[in-house]
Amino acid sequence: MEILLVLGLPLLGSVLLALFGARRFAAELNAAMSLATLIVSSLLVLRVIRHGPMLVGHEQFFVDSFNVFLVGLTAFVGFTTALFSRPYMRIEEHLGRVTPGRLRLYHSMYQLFMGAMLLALLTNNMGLLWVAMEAATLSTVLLVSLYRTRASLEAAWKYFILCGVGIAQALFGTILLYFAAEQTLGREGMTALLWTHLNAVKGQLEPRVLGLAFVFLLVGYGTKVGLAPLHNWLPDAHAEGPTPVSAVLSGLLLNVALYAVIRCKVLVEGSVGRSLPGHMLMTFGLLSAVLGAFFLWRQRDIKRLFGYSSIEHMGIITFAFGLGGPVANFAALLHMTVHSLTKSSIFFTAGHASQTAGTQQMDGIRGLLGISPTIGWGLMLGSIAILGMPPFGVFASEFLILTTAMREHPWSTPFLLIALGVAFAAIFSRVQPMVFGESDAPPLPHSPALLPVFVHLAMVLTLGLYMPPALAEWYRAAARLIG
Amino acid sequence: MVHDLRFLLILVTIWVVLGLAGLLGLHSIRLERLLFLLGALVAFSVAVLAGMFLAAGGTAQVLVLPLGLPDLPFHIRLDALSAFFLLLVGVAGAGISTFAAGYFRSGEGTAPALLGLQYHVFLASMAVVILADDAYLFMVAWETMALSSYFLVTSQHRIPDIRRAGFLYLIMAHVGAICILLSFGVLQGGSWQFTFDAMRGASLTPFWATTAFLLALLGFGAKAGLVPLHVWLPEAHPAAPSPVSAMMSGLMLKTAIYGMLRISFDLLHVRLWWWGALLLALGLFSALYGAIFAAVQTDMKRLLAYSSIENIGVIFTGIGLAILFETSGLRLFAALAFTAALVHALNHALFKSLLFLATGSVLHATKQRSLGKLGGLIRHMPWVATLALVGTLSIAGLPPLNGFVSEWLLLQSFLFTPQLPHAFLNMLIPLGAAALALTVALAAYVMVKFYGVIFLGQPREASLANARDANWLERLGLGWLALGCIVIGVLPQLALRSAAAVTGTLLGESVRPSATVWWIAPIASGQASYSGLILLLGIVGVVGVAFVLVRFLAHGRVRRTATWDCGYPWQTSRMQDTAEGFGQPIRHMFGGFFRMERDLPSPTDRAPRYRIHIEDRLWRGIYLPIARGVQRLADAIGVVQSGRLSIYLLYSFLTLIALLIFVLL
Amino acid sequence: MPTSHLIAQVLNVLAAGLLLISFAMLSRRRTQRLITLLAWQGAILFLSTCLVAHSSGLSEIYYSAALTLMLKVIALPWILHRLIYQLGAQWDSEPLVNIPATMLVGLVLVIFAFGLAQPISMLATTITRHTLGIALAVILLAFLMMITRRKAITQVIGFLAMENGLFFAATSATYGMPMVIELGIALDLLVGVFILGIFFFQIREQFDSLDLHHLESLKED
Amino acid sequence: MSGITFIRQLAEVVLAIAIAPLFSGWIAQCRAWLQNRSAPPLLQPYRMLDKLFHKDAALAMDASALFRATPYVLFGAMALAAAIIPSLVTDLPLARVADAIALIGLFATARVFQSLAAMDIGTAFGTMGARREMMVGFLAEPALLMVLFNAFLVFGSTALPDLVDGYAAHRAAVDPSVIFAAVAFLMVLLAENARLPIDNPATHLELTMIHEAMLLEYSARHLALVEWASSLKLFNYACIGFALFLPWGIATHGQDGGLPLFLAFAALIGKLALAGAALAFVESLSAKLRIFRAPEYLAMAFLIAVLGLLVHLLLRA
Repeated sequence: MEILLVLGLPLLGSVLLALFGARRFAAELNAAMSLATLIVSSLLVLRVIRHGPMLVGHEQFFVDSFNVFLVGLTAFVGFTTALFSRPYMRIEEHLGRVTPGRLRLYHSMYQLFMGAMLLALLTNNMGLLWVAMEAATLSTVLLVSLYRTRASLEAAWKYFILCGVGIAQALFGTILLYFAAEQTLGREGMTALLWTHLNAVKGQLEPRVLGLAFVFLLVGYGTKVGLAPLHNWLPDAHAEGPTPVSAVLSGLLLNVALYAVIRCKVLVEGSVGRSLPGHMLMTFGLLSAVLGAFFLWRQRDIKRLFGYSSIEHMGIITFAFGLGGPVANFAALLHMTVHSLTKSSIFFTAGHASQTAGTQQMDGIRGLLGISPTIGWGLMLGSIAILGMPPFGVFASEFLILTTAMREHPWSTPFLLIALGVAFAAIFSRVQPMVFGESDAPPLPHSPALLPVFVHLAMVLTLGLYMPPALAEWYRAAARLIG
Repeated sequence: MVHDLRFLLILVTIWVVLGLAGLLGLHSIRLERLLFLLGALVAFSVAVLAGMFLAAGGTAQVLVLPLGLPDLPFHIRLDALSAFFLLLVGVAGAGISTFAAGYFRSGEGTAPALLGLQYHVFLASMAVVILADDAYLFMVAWETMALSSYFLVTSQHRIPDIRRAGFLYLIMAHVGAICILLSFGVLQGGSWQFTFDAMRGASLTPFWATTAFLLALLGFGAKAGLVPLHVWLPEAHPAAPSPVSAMMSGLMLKTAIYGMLRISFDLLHVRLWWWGALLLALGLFSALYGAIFAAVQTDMKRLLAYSSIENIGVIFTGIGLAILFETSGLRLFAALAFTAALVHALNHALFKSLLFLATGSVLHATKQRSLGKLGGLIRHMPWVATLALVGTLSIAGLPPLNGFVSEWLLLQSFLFTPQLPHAFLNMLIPLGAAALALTVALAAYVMVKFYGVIFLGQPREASLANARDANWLERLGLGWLALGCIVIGVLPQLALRSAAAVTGTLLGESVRPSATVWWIAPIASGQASYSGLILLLGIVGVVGVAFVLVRFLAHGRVRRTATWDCGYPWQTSRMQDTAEGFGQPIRHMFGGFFRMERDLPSPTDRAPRYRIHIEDRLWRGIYLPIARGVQRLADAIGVVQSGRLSIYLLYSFLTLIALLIFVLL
Repeated sequence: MPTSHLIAQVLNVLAAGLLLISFAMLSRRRTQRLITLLAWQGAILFLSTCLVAHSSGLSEIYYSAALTLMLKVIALPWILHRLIYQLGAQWDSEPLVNIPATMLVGLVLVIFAFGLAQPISMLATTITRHTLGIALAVILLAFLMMITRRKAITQVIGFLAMENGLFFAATSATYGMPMVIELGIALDLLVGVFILGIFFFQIREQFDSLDLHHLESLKED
Repeated sequence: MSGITFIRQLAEVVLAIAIAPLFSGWIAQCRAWLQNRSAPPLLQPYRMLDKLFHKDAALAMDASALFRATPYVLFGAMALAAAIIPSLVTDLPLARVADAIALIGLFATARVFQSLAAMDIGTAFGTMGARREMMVGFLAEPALLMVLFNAFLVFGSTALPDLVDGYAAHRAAVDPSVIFAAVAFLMVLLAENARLPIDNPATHLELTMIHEAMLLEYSARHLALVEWASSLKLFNYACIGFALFLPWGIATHGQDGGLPLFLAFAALIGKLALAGAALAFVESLSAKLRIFRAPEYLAMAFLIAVLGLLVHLLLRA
């Protein structure tokens, strides 16, 4: 029941907004629909916590503690982003960067995107998962190109082609998976694509096929995760799209893509053993972390900067999943959570910052504390959090990841050390002058809504100092599932 | 009986609460004053508790808080070592907070409420660092400490140099923190327990132990300002408001010492003798380096910052000796060196904070930081001058004040190094003692320069004439610290007894605190001994007698006349010897250390000007190359993002092929 | 049984044709010609799907065959033709660098694909198992084509060719995916092409050309 | 402490204070003889002190309290040092107050006070003198420490009474390293007491002087105290030297009673006479060094001391 609502509400919302998206109350409607989704999905979460995993709709939908926590996270960030986008898009409209018609597209696509992601999370069918991912891609392509500027078109085009090709690889991987499953499960009632069934028989699946399948799936979904060297679409898309979209892209979409990869990893591990997928993930992770850090060093555009930082963090998370084991998986899940909370809040503040300064070029943004302390402190605290300074939660996960790596794969720690150090120097040396110093920019036409920012940061802070036992238990369960 | 620990926790929380309470009145300076005073009170009670705990013998107390990571709740532990450092923090903190209550004015950079918040969080985090008993809580407190102090340093963030200093400070702190983290990662040794207890239990091979030790050395050395990791220190300390400089230099550096001791003497069981040699060498080098650079500074706060590097070096020398002795089984001497290090840490906390605070008062009174524009303040600020004199004499290592005690102890422990069973080493280390002596004497040189140029002589600027003395709160703070210097100097037994509890628990051996109440004889009564008390009484007595006799036999008539001008009546106060002049012999003798650029006026100049700029060779030698390297690498990597879609597709294609081949093989 | 054997033979022939067309696509310069080739690919897919349906006797494969016919043979090529007419791009062609080299690379890819597919297709029970390698080859060739092309439309064509390869793989290796999935895939494909259509116009009005070298401003410099 | 020891202590201090100027006078006389000048009378220093004590003190306008207190501090420090150093007898109640290292510290205190006082008025010469004095100080200290290190290695203590008793215990054993140490100590003594070749006590040539430059502003009783203190300092150094290298005759533990005391007194006078003559001789032979040659001179002293140390370690091993 909840599941139906969770999936239905966003679709309904997108339809409604496709009709009334241009109206005055569209933004509020958007927020309201997201709120509804949030409520329903939290009901779902509660239910799963109480009764454990559930399998519904002819086994087409499957909820366990791994994806339900992502569902909750997605719905929550979706809601806060909707809250943020209300004043933000107003200001954009006021600045004449978007027309009401575009706003209609924006709102409806926003809901569609949320729907697609939730579907990708909830479905039990690997094929459906693929379809949902593709749908998410398509909807975000339109969102990225919202401004219809040369740059945004270029970004959208690259995004489309790269992710399209990637997703095609994923499809081939899925086909191979199906092919392998057929050998054992047969094709009665097309159960051969259901993750639960595959998971049940993963021991008997043909390792050679699954090895190949994993390669294609990894390249495919990895493109959407933004793993180097498949990451090239990510900074452009983050920089050129409207800020709320950047927020959900790096806050949610990357997580969902990574979720897909991990689901596949679980299956593959069952048949080919740990080392192959583990090493692939670790290599990708380290490469992304280091490359991302060095890219950070040379950024001038604020949103691009944080786009690359997303690459770096996705790398760290992937690395952690590659390490495997209860501690590392726990850390990775925690890092997914805090990263999406922190990063989205950073994008909120970054968006308002560039609006106040009238440019996304960081040289043009100065003295935010002087203009609006909330924006200034938001950006400062957010960056500090994302850089893994305690007592923020990002540190908690990095603590676990680093210490685990130090014992299990000491060779990898120098790379992580370099990545973290360079990233710190790069981001902080850019953020400090933006927040501090003098400025003479005028205040914004509409008052920015920074409540979400501080809510997110407060949550991250809490996670760094105290984790509710329920949440911890939940993470542990998820970590166990991933194995 | 755990309530010492409970009390301490409560006190720490009170600090945080005080900080938050300030937010009630964002700009009311009155409220902040009150809060700072309360903070001082809390610090004082922390000191008292810690002292009582040490006096009681220091049996460890443990507590687990329902916070932190799910599998890793916050553990806290109070044992002799942590109690000693808490004592340090409390005593010095009380003075600094009192001073701060009188110091901060509104309208200087950050709003007073935020300052108060950051200040008290800084204090609390230091206390937690010392109390922490698991890696996670330790790291959290450690980084919180760095962060809050960073914000305090950049409280006047409109000045670009201050921003630069803050950035340098934070990056060094963060990289250091990562090293410490990795060190913990080694220490937990496969048992996925991050509590210090588990680490004490873990058994490490010498290789891993060395890795842990070196990582810790990197991390804590960066925080303590050990050469060559010191570059942030002379930038950040002057940039901060004076009470903050005092806290950073007096207290924060000591937390690094604490961490070093905790890891190398408590958590690690394996210890190799060459660790000690390494620390010894690094420490002596830092000490000499700091002293030499301090001697040529012209900014009073930079001078003090470099002198901090020197003192940290002295402390590390002590630790190194302790490790050397301990690994050779000479426990008593190890205890002696250890004690010297601890006591010197305590002393440095006292006199360095005192001096930084004094510079704060001077800064407020004159708006001048450059030694070239000060002078003669003893006439306008008698209070500050007198109390600063105490600090100056202490830091110069002169009896009967406290600085001498620790240096004496350290030299005493050096005397036993020939008993070390390492050929060459036991012949080399005496030279180390010589280097130490040189450093100590250099410190005296530096401090004479410091005090003489600021407080003595003629005022070098007309504006100095209307400098006002510190207000009563500031005097109180300064006085408290000065009192501390005198008490420890005169009754070193107190410090020794506290340290004895520490060495007793960590080394199983400790120096004899005192033969009698009169004097200390750490190794054996009848051996080398020292009594600050009698020295003080003696000098005072003789001076008194001499004074009375002179007055009695001769007379006390005084005629005030003009200064003798050597027959050149046009002397002005600008013709006094300057700070640069005072540093000149050092520049001449240790020229190799510096990177100097100076333009000397030619005799024919109409308006001759003399400018000298002195730089740290290590900065250009180590740090700039690193930065350039990263930049180059980043540029090289940037090429990857070429902007051409087909290239990107090619990447994906090649990745795919590569992975497929990888799978095939 | 002989008929199935015969069918297998025919299927292999069709597969070979598919491969041939892919190579042809690699070397064609004219956009229009490419679209035609795409349509041919679709046609071959349709035929092969019908054959598979017939031999396996699974009715739903007929549906997917019909889907193929509608989508890949009729709809998409038609849309593309309309597009290039409206964009006035029907006559334009693009210079290709060093076709022989491309061909050679393609050849290597084919060998690689076969080598990769060899052990797997042994496992397959379907009569079409040998064609899996060819499907993979088609996919990789389409990938190669996308890399070598410099125009938006031709890249899209490459993309669609890749879809074809995928579809072929699905049918040949596994008698096709479950219906739901195929519908979803087809839908996504259609929507994607529509979006692309919109894009073409926008790109054209922004850059008044569909050359990709206009779309190279976002980079690290 | 019992009465007799207390009296003994007091006697020693008084004696030191009394004969310190005589010692400097004696050195001056010897120098005069060696340079064929007509020597000043032996009691000249006392006459000068007396004269100074009865003059009116002329203070610069803005001399601070520090400036006025310093002469007393100097005098006090030196007198206390004299009380600690066993010049006649070893078991003094105050002897345990400070070992040799602490004594160096005490001298350092005096030096710092003197330099600060010199900077107080703010004349160019005062500061220059202070700077040079401190410089000589930090150069001399390592050498001096090495000397004491050596003594410690030989006798296992840095407390002067122990050293003397140690000699008394096995007086035959004269370690070769001691000779090196003695030379180094002599060089340091010359430097620390503003004698040639580092400083010339007899000159007032402004650009070369160190010690005198710091006293320029002092007059009358202040000057008297400072001069007295410096002669006490010289005396103390001499006594340290005796305790370290020629402790013969000093009454060790248990040897109380009249005769040993008298012998010790006689020995002291004799040693002082010889030492004064020797000092004068050395000074007359040596020429004043440029100020920046001072490091080389003291480095030499340091080197010699270290050589002594190494020799000892080698022979012991």
